[in-house]
Amino acid sequence: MSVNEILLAAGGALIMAFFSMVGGLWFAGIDRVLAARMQARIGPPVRQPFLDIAKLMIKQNVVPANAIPWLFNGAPVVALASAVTILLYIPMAGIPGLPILQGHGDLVLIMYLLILPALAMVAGGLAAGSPYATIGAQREMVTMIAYELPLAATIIAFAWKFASLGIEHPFSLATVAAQPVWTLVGPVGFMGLLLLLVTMLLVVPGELGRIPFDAPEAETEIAGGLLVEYSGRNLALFTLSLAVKTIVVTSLIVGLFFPWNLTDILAVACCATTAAMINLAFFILKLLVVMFFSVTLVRISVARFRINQVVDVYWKILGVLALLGMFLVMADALF
Amino acid sequence: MKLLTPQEIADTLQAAAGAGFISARCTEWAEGAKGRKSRQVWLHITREALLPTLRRLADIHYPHVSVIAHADTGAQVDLMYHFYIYWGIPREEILVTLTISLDKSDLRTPTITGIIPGALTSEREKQEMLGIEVVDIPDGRRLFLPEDFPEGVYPWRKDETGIPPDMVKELWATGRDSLQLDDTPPAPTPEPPTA
Amino acid sequence: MTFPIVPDLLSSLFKKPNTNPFPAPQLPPTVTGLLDEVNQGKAELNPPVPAPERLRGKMTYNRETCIGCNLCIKVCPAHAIEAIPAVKKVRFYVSQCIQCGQCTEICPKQCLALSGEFLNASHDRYDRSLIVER
Amino acid sequence: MKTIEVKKPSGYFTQIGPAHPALKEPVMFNLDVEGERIIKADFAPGMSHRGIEWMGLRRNCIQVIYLAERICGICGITHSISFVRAVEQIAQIQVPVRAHYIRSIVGELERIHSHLLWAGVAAHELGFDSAFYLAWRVRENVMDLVEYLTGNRVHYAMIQIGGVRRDITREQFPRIEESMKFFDNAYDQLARVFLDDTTVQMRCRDCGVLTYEEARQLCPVGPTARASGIKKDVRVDHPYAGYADLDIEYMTPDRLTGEVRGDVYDRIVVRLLEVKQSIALVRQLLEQMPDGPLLAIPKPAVLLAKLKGAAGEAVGRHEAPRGEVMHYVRLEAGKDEPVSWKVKASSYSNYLSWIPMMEGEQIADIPIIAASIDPCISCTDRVALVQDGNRRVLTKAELHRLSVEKTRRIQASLSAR
Repeated sequence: MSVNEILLAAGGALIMAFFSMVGGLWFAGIDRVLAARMQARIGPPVRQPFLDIAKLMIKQNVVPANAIPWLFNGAPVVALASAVTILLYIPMAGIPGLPILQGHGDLVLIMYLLILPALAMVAGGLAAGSPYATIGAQREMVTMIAYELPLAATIIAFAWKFASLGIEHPFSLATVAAQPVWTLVGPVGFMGLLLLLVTMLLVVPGELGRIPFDAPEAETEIAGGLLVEYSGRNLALFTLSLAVKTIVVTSLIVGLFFPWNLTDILAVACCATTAAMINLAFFILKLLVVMFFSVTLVRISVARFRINQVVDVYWKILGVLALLGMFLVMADALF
Repeated sequence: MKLLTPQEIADTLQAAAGAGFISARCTEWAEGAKGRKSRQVWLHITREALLPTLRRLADIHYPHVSVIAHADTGAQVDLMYHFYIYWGIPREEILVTLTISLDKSDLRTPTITGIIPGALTSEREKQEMLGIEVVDIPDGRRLFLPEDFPEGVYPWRKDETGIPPDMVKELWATGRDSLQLDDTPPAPTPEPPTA
Repeated sequence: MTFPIVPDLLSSLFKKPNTNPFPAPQLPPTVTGLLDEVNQGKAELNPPVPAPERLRGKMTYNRETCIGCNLCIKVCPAHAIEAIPAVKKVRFYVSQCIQCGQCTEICPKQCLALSGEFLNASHDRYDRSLIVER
Repeated sequence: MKTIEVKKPSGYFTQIGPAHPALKEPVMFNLDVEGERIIKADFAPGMSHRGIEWMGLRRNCIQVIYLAERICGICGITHSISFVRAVEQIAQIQVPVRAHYIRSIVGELERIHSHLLWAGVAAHELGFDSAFYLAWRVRENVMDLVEYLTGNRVHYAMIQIGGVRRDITREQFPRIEESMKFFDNAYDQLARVFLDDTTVQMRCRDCGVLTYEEARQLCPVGPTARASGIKKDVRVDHPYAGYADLDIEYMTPDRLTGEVRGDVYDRIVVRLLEVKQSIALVRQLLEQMPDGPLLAIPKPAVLLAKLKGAAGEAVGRHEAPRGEVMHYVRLEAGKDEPVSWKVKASSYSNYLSWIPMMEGEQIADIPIIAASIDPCISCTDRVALVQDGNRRVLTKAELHRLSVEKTRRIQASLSAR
């Protein structure tokens, strides 16, 4: 990479960070309004998350007496930075120049990066020196281990499919984006992909720590768990990182399963800018739909699981589903 | 199970109390259009007779302990142990109250948790609120009073160990005397006495 | 696996919310400013939910017919009534009144009643609007 | 006073409460936990002791009715009904039958509202907020009905010694029936949402078990006892008020599920069944309600004079939504105020059953187990402060001063910026 490219990438990353935070908060607002309407409530205005962040920013930032200050204060920054970083690797709507770090990382890297914000939260929770936060941190680690299995199984299934077709860079997201995976499989593989999609949709609430997989935060049990001691700016950063992470995981699902662009489907020919705008709007719509089904609807229609049930669900149910899906995708080649 | 009448229960318990028996009465009270009656047995016994009487009662039917009520009568503290037997049989329940009177010089009573563990809450409460010592209580800690509540003050006593006036804070009156209520018409001034 | 609430949730998405709306949809920058706007016809408030007929609200007192028998003080559970011995009348502290209405029943002259007025909140419990003397 | 030394346990020690999102009212749980599992549970109530009985001994019987009404913020009738029943027995006041029926009707409406409130809280403890909103939305209807009948949503001020203060007239029947129809439908919906939901079953089945034998010995009351198969219900056991004329059944979970397990799920089942039972009871009571006066002694001044002459002791009981409420009252001739008044609220009997329910369960189950007995603690204006190992109690005035100081400090630092 030349200096120019690095500068360009850095500038792009900053712009990306800004838009992902704004977008993430906007998504959070929409999520809350939709949830409220489904519960027959009026709900907050869509801009509420922005107001919340603005309020948190001017609030006192309390560091508990028995916390480890550098870790306690550093964790939110790491969480936000790593969440934004992942976004630099995920293709979006075929817009030229995106992802900024195209060609520098693949699905395996993303899988690793996805752990980072969660790890930062664990570190912050442990550094807080509160029993509730410690319990929350332990639970977060367990949750992380739990959802890795279905997530990994899905990614392996994808890579195997591309590799078996002799496509170069099977783990690259660009490959997945270029060729919608549904077109590569027969009916059996289609079934398998459906299973994988369901699995991935249910990994999202775990990644984001939403009900039913929010045992690490569990407001009514451990009073917010990991985040119990956080306030002010630090809490704002964590909230932002979760908002960005919402965009990250939904984009990942869209990128894996629904990479189509509106301009390609309708075969419209127009200038590049207009096409990019249309595709971006369509992409955001896809993200919203994915978020509605995997976050909003799920989190309001079930009760919270105990931590052992989280593991049971991810390993015994979703793990099996994902493995079955993977097997079907593989078996598809035989027919 | 043959159901005993209140009078039979009183007689049985009187026999169990033996020398510790003081008095007994049976009462009834009807409510509703059909005049169905609820029945009560009130037994006054000594402290020593409490456990034997209760054991006999538990033989009749395992009692539901409602609460241990109290009354400070001056020289004595009365404890009323309220039990219900024949619960689970529609409209047949009978209240059996065992009353014991304790002299304030010797406020001790045996625990009944050996027979009915559910009485623990009430016994702990009697200790802190009345200054009664429940002998052999399995858990003698305070229950309802705050930790910094002074020792030797028993809220339910009506003597010098009760709540002293300086602990009482009349919230409703706070700030009233400082009000400047100017629209209250002045009191009619009496006519100055003539001559 | 059954999730019986999901159909209800999805159908509520297309129904009107159940909440009784606040007078204003969102907290205005200044309440007095909003009220001014309402007076000028520039803004509208959501109408309040009507109060039921039997609602027990703020006390009303007819000082003229009161004979100062103090029976109401005898039954008031909340010490909300104060005697003014000098004039043989009484005074009511609305902030301490629990709206049981027992005083209205014992009053021999029927000079007490509970009105339907329920907006009795104030930052000061001895606010002049919360002391009924006449 | 004898105290017991608590043995130093293995694992670690954690506290939940007195103020914690899992607890809607202040109580403290002291827990020895190993990982997520509770080894030993203990609780400390009394964070909100208000000395109500002490206050009652300084007021006349009519004033005490309203004091009793405020013992609980949810049950506006249970304590007043129990208190006046005790006083009526002492003074031998025969209550008109119509008043008995009205008392029972309000009591049943209160049960519906209390159980729905509980269902909402329980759902929230499980993290199932949609069911919480659903239950409370439905509850709004019964609150409106109670407000329509009595004039207020809680603290109905309906009860008077010797009867009731307000009538339920024939013109009001259609409005009541309209609500009962609404609850028929709501019951179906709630039963579906709470009992068929897989996640609720995962969280509540075999969680917080109280066996029949434990329940017999610890003497819990109300739905807590009935969910363990103990047939205790004051309305059935003890003929009183309008219930004396009705045929009421003990609601145990086996009526719906065919078995009694004594877990949290069974407690949900019992409460839902009781909502249905209450709907039927209100209809029966309305149908059978006779005409007649409302009060045995209509003039409060006359009543006060009669009570001043009454002497004796009696017990008044009522089946509150949470179980048996019992008031012991002793009056002496020549005194306006009772010489002794002991209040036994329903949760008082249920506290002890927390311990066998919690031990062996997970930390995650504490909120729902704590909520499953529907504890009714209460609020107060003091807070305990632990500083350098010393404990002291902050008064409301101090708290207010501290918060004013802090606001000033923040304002100063903001303006300095």
